[in-house]
Amino acid sequence: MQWASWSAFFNMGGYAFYVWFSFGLTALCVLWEVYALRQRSRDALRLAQLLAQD
Amino acid sequence: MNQTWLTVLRRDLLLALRRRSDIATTLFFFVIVSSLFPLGIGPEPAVLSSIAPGVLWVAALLAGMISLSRLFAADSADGSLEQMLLAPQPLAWLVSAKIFAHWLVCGLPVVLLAPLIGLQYAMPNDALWVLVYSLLLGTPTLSLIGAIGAALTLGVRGSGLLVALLVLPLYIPTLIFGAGAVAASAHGMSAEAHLSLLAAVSLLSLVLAPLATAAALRISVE
Amino acid sequence: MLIAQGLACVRGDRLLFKDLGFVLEAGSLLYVLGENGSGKSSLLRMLCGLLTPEQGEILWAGKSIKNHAELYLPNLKYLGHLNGLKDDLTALENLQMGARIAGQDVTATAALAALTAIGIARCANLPVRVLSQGQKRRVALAALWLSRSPLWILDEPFAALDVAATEVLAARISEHLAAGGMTILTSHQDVPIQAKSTVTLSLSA
Amino acid sequence: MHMNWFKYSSPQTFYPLAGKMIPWFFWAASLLCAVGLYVSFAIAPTDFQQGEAYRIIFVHVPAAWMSMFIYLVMAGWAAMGLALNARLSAMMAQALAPTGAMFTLLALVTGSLWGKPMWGTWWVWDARLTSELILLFLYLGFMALQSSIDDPRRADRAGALLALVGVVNVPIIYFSVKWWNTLHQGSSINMGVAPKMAATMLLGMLLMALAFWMYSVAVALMRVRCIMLERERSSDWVQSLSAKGSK
Repeated sequence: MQWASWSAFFNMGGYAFYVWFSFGLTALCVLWEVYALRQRSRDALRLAQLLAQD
Repeated sequence: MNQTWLTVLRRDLLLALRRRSDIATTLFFFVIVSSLFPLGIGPEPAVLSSIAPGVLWVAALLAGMISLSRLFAADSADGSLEQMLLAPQPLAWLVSAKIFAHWLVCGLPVVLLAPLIGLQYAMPNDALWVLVYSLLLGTPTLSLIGAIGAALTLGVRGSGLLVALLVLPLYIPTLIFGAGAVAASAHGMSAEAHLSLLAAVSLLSLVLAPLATAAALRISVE
Repeated sequence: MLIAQGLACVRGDRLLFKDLGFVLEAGSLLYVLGENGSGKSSLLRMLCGLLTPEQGEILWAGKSIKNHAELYLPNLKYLGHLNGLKDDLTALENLQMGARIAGQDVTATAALAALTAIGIARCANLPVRVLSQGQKRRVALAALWLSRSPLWILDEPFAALDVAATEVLAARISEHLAAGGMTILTSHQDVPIQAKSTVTLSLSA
Repeated sequence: MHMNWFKYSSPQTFYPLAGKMIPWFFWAASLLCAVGLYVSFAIAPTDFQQGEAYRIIFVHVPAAWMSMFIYLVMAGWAAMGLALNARLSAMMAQALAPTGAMFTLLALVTGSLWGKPMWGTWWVWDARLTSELILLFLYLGFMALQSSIDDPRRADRAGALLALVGVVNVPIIYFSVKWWNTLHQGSSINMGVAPKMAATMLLGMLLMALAFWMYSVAVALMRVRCIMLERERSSDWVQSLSAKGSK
């Protein structure tokens, strides 16, 4: 194990902002993309349904 | 075969001659863009001569680009594009005549005018010659690659801006080698390596771009 | 001989037609009828190879026109609803250059004769820009007097023509058919064309 | 074999198949990501020169790899779509582009977040970052072209052609940017990975890259399903699908 304590881990040797921002942003993008695609699929099905009712 | 090629070339040149204002617009755009930089940066000759290669090349690139939308748009609107697609000759061959005409009308004048603008930028004499060589080798590539973009965006909404987005990234190697040649010569180094790479890019696009443009036109008229 | 088999055409979301087929032999005329939007123009463009059919194939002399365009295109003369004329060129220049791009060398005398035949010789040296719609159409149609292609595909050739010009054109098409040519055309009006055999194809919207 | 391919290349058979595959790819991605993160943070040693900041490479490098890899795969699907006139191939190419663009953007942002503590500037015009920037332009051009053409068939074919033109140009662009970079000494900072890299560091990067790969496949399948639904909204199979969903 590289880290003496959790706080040392979160501190990242003083580069916490850069490291966690990178990983956080990546996670955010990934989650957002999955969410947006679910939404898009739902919208597409809903639209198909509306068209069917005509 | 050559007869048809020459006819396409002659027709496009004749049309350009009857609409001289179009040529003037491209040239004027080139002149005005390259004159804006000294106004924005300041008139110090040392600064100007160091940015000159890049500025002149970017200006030439943009001037070539704004005229791209005319390459096939009129032909598509009046139906002569359809006729060209149905000609017995290979489309890529006819397209190369149109691209050559475009270069003669929009590229060559810029090449000839560039050294004059270079003088305004306090460029050394040797570098001015290299500027002309590099533009002579590089501007055909701009027309060739640009033709692909023009054909892909034919009749698409917002095609003027779209063509810039498609084509400008593909212009980067030409820009790097072209401006690099002039900069090398301005620093007293040999521009030969740059110019050979520029020629290599031009040759490659000369072979591939008409084929890609022809394919893009076929897709666009469907 | 032109053969179409099982053609289907889709534009956007709409299926315009399917299972369309015909055989066109030397000397025969194919009339394509149908309302606006029924796919007449699409069918003609498909027969030229400008549009790829969703299904089916088109054969010229037994060979697919898609794979053997170099055999097919020299035999084809197409006139769409666009005239294919350059506004800044004169009628004569348009005609000559158009023919040359289609692979045919045409002298100024021959081009002038074609313009005379359809009655528009006096506009020969005017830029097409100043001509009326009907006059432009006639300049484009004059190319038929120069064409040596056996297959003509004409989209509404009679639109915007006066009675005299209509007659002249119909006579020219009859002459072409009599000489063993083939013609495919769409038209809104009845035109007196003499043909060995006439096939009518109706597209429903 | 031949028939099989045509069977799965029709949207209504591919749609449920993709639906079944997606969870598996997501599970693989999560698992690889978990192991990868453990290796990157718990096992990989601190770098002598860069301290802990170097750990950014565990997202930066895999994202950069994926951005280029996805472009290649996209061009491959595009070529297949053009050659075989297969709708599914073109849809796959279209489905990959946004994910590729996202990874390109991530590679750029994380690269700049890495550069700031190391060289004190947010942006260096080094060969890698500059090429990534140009790659982003290529992705954006592809997406812009596809979205501005209304007819889906034309959009597919035009996009495919552009992807092919792009893929021919990518090596030339990369070479020219490298050349340009070595000539201009002023900005000769090389952001390449340190030559003496511990094996665990490499392992971490590989695991993360694999995780991104699996994720990309899953997301591309999700997106291709959306595209199918949108394009074939009036077809029978979408109608019955949406009717089933509403019950």
